[in-house]
Amino acid sequence: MLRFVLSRLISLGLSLVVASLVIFTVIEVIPGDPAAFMLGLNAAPDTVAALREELGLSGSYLSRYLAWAFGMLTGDFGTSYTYRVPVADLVGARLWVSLPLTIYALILSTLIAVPVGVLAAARRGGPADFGIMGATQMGIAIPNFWFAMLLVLIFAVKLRWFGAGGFPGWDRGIWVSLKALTLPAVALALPQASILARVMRSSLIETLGQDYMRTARAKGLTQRQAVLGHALRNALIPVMTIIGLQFSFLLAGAIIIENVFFLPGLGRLIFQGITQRDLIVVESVVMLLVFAVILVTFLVDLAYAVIDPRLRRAT
Amino acid sequence: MQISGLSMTIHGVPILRDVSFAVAPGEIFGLVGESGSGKSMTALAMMGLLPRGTQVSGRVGFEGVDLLTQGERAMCGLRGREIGMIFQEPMTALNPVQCIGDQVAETLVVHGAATRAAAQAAALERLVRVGLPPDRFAPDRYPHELSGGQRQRVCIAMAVALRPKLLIADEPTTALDVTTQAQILELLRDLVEDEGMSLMLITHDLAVVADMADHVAVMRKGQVVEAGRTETLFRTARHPYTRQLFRDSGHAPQRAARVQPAPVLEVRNVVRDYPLKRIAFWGNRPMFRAVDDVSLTIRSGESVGLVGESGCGKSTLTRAILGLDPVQGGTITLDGAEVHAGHLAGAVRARMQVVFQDPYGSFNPRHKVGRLVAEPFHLLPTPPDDRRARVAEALRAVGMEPGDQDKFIHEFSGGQRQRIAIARAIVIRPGLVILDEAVSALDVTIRAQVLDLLADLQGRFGLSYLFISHDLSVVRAITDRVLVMQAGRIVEEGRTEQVFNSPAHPYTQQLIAATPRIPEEWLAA
Amino acid sequence: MRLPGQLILGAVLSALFIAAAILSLFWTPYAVEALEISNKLKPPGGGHWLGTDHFGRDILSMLMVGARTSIAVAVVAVGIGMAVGVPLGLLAAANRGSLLDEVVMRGNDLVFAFPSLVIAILITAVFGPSALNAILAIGIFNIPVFARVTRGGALSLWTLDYVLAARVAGKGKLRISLEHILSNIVNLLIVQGTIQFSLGILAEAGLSYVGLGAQPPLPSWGRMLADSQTLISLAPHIAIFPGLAIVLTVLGLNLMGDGMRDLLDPRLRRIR
Amino acid sequence: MFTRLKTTTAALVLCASGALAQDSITIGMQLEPPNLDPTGGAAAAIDEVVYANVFEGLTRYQADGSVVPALAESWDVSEDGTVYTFHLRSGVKFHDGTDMTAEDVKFSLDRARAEDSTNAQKALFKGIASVDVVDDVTVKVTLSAPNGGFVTNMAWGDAVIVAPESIDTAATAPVGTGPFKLGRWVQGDRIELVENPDYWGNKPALKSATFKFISDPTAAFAAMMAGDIDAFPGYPAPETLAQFGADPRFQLLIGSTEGETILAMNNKSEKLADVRVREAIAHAINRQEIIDGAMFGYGTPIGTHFAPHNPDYVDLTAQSAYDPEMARNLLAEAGAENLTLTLKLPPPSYARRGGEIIASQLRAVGIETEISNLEWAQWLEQVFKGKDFDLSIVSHTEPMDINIYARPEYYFQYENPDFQALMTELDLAADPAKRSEILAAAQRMIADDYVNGFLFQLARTGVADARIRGLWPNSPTQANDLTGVSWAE
Repeated sequence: MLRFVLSRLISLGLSLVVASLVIFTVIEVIPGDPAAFMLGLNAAPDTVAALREELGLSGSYLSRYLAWAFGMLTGDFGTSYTYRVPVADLVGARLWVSLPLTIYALILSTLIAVPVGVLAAARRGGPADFGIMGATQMGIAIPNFWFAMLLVLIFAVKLRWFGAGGFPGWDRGIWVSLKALTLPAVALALPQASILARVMRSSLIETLGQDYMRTARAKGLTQRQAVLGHALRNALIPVMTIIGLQFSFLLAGAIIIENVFFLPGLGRLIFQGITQRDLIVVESVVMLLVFAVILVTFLVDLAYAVIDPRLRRAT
Repeated sequence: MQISGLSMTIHGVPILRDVSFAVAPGEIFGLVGESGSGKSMTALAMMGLLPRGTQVSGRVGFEGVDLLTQGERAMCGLRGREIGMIFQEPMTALNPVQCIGDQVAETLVVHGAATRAAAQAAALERLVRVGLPPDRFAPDRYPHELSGGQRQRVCIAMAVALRPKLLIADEPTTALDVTTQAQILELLRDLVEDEGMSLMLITHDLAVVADMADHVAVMRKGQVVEAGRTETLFRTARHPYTRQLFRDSGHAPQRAARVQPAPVLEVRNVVRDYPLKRIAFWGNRPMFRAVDDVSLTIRSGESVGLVGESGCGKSTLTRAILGLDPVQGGTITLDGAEVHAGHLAGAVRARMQVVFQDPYGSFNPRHKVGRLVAEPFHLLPTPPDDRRARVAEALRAVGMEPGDQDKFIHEFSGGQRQRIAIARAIVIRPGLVILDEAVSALDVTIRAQVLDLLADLQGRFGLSYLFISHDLSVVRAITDRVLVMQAGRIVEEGRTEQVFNSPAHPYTQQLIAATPRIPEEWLAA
Repeated sequence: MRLPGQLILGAVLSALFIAAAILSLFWTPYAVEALEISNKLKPPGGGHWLGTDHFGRDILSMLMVGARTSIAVAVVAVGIGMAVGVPLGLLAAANRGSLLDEVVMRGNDLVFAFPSLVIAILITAVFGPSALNAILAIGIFNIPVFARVTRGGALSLWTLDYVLAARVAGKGKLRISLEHILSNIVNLLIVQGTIQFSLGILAEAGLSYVGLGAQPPLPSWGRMLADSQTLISLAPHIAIFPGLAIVLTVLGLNLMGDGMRDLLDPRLRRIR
Repeated sequence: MFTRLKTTTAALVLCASGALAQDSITIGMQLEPPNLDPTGGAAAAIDEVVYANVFEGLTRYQADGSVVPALAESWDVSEDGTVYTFHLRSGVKFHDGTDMTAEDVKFSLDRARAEDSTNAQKALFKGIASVDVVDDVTVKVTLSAPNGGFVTNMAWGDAVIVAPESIDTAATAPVGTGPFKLGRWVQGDRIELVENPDYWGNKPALKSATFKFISDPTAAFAAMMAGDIDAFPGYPAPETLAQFGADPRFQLLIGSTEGETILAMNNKSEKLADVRVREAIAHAINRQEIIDGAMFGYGTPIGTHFAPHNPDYVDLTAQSAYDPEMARNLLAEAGAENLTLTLKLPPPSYARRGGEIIASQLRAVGIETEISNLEWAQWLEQVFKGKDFDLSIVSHTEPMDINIYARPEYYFQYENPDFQALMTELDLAADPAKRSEILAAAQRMIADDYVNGFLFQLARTGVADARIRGLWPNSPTQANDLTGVSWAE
């Protein structure tokens, strides 16, 4: 197990190095001078030059890459061009929105998807299955920004049960904050739950066809006991992969939803960073997200070992 | 257990017709038949575990109750408690994520026979009974940590945990090696004796039935064609099908071997190592020696058998001979040319061809038979102009129609496919054909036909065969010489009759002893 | 039987969508470039079946031409994914465990690790927003999908005896990959292609929604939605119809993909 | 006496309860300021938060656009118009408790005009030759040449007085002299201002204010409707204003901005160098259609680069009236049929929507356009800096910025020595009548040269809770001055 973890950690490190190079290079070729952007239409050229110097934008590619990479290793993500505060502080603050939102959406989608998927698999071919599969197809087909808009229109503008968006901050109370995150979480969770329910269903159906299910039935277990006792745990293995993928997707992919609900999350930080050419924020946050994804994948692999004893030995 | 007039259709397709037989208390009842004869369906009907869309009529009497009329709840109470069942594939019959102790204990818990703690203790006792003592096989082990035979033991422990009155064993040893098979059968026999239960043994292997069963029923196409006491049935065999079955199971083709002294294939001190998965990221990868210093010679026109249990290195050796994998030591010479993996000249490669075990995986389903059979022409420097004619000739040689070239492979049965595979092997007239378990997946009657065909082709084309199999009876029937392989090494070599009649190496002796056989005198009649 | 029903519904919806796109090449009820400000936000009915948008353009015409945009983006994006991903997957599978395989797979993981929308935004930041760059962004993320599917399908095929037979017949890895592997994973690729196609339409809509997809005056469903967002309570039809177009098209393609998978898979299993 | 006391108490109670209920406001803004230092950043959003609220200059704008004394109580101008002596208010304290003195003024002005200054409006300080401290409350500013607009220049947000000791952290922790100080900044979400108890002037009615950043027009609409926001002065979705207007919960704040929205033309572009082509384009444009289609009716047509609410404005719209026939003739005359032009559009909806409309109008006279939508950064790079464009649409929001036409390197590349001479003359002129005359001439000159297509004056379209009083309807400078804002009973 330790060896498994170690070798995975090494490849994780390599991936991060490659990722950082890719990110830095892409950011490097983005046209648009941050200094010129910040100073606006009437700025004099010498002003722009002065600002470039101040921001540390002059210097060779390699030296700036190394400075950035080693800075990150020591937890120094640099200073935002536009906000003039440490990127780490910005990210830290945003993480408190994005992370809870992601977890909220993930819990929602899992809570919906697993029972629904199990029901569909158990009633395979029946009207319940048909209905659930139809609903999940719709769930996948609906663009989430569109769904989010409809939610706002109904629950915020018409019914006024929720705010239209924004985030008050955790210091204003947990319930208030959770309430503010509810509509975005629902909007994010719907397509995810649909995908997850489908995976749950097909995974369970496949498991139901396994020989050991027949064995369990031959032992005298009822269908229900066999499903809950034997099939579910095996069927959860592919479901976990999807949950892991969804975590990373939600963490980074909520940009549009964050825009619709004007939430100060990581996705919007990136989006804003790109439009304002606050490139140091962009590269650091993208790097962080990639790191998160790789880390989550790693954790999912470890979780596999917990669920599936076949992987526990030094694979 | 009394079955009478059992008929079954699945989605309107008839599967069983009027099946009747009885299993007496304390006896072993054999149900024999070729694949698709309805054996397993009969067993599942008895358990009430039929797939959806099944229509059943007739009666499955168990202690005076018709199981077909029982509700699901009642059947759940019966299954595992009164009737236990084990299946063919021990590799997949166990839940991979639950430890074996729990899986055995579950039988007890489900039926409310014991509390969880007591069930664990009882499970331990049952595991000991099936030969898995806790000091060597802790009950918190997982199925993947056990070998196939050990897993089948766990399955048996699960099935007999509550000492059912009847145990149904559906091909319990088909997936196992012959020595393991002997042990499992031994265990089943012991259980029947000790626990006083009945055993219904479903198998395609007549020898196993002859060895084990008190009574036998022979099934064919969903019907019982003949039933009776085992010895009587074997000796008298009234029904033509039964008779043919018996004849084919021990079939030895007529062979007119004309062995030339010149060697076709010479394998000298071949060593083949496999790198295992890296233990540590930085260390060297450990090696596994799959083939260890193996030498063998096949002369022109000769049939050489290579026997051994799974994992002994047979297939690895085959791949090395075919030039698919590199060897780490020794030489392989084919018709005087050395075989090197990777850059083997077509002309050399054209001298040998291969026939695989699985008639279903051997062909690209997208191509027509003509193209499939013609594939080895690739080895010739210039593809022949008369491709179609030569393919047709090869097809005719294996008893197929030349017109079959324009069909797709899924239009053929398993036996026909194996003929097509042989046609592909001989189409460029190789000197050596490697038959890698080539008849193992076939039913006995088909197998007999294919063996005849092989013998015939050998005579006509002067082929040499390397016949690789785990099935000793087949090897015995068709080879001149035999090599016994164990753990990567050849442990015994000699003329076939000699090795089989007076094996010298203990492993060979063990193998031969473990092979179930129909007593010769039974078939003499 | 449910399967054909699903397949038929999916095929009908998809066909409708493709037909609208093709028809738009020759005829639309109104010209999509023609603005008629005085005629803006007309509800459905009268001369305009689906009403007009905030510039007085005919929504039906815009949807028809928008279908063309969606198809073009999705087709090329899937094409890029296949053209690069499939050979990579075949190569990786043919050289299983080799350095190449390792590089391809790790590379795949790496691409997956990048947040796709962010990369799409970065790409458009580098090259400027346009339908072409949207295609590129979507296409890049299709590459690992196809590479993975191809490799997975190919690996299981490489263990089959007929591949061994082909090797015994002296065929090289490349030839075997083309002759035996590719033809047998076509089913998988078609199904995956359908799914990626519908995802491509969704992705294009998402990118256009944030202003990074097709540029005006070329109509695009995502941009129609984005343009109409603030008007949704004033003139719901201009937001509802493009939304429905996306939902129904994606639904149709997904149903078709699923239906095909159900149809093709059992046969695949039987053959194996 | 007794009754008087009673009423006072009642008034006090009333005030107190009113104050308890409504002494804070949440204001929506489309863009978040990147930092809070108006002297070091160009973004309009900075001023929209801090101008008059956190920072003050020597002078300041009022809602009607007039300039009045702020930190300078009064000033004297020397005969020749080159020496300004500012008399500062005494007893003014910065938020950090230090006194605001003449030293601080000298520091602020010197910092802004320094060589390495990053002040975005350095031109405002261009004419300053020296700044001298006379005493604690008196500063003497010497100009190298007379400048009639100098006092107005000092009212800009870029010319506010900052505390020298706070400069290093000015971007995130602004220290000014205004009635509000920074409470908290949740980056990406909101800025909270709280009352400055030591404010020198009249205390505003509000005790705190929150600026909330909502860039998406849809989200802005929803937030307004849902009551999350009390006022959205620069409301980004004019198409929904009608809905707010019909709802008694809201009031509309429609005014004018300093934003001249123009169809910028690259005068050095091969295709547009011919004035007849530019004239043709000007006649091809239907301003009203653009205002209706892109701004939903909000906006005033302009015929030159000048704000219509300015007393010196000359209405020249007739000179470039919508006349497609004439446009086609002019194009034919210039031999510019089958013209294809690039049209590069920045993000605001006036540009994106207006661009589509203009494209269609130009198509009607036979000019094809290739639209590309750019982010601001790309627009700055390609259009503003690179001058790689034919047409663009942008709103010039700085007040009194007609002088950009005197800069030949400016992105639309208008080079006319006569105009440059006019501007020099303007700088030197102190006499109001003379200035009016010069400005009128300048307006005519750029209209005659059809430098750009002059579209409309950007309207200030705001929405607010119906009970709010005192928000600026117009925006003479970019600001959300909260000093006069209160809630109605």
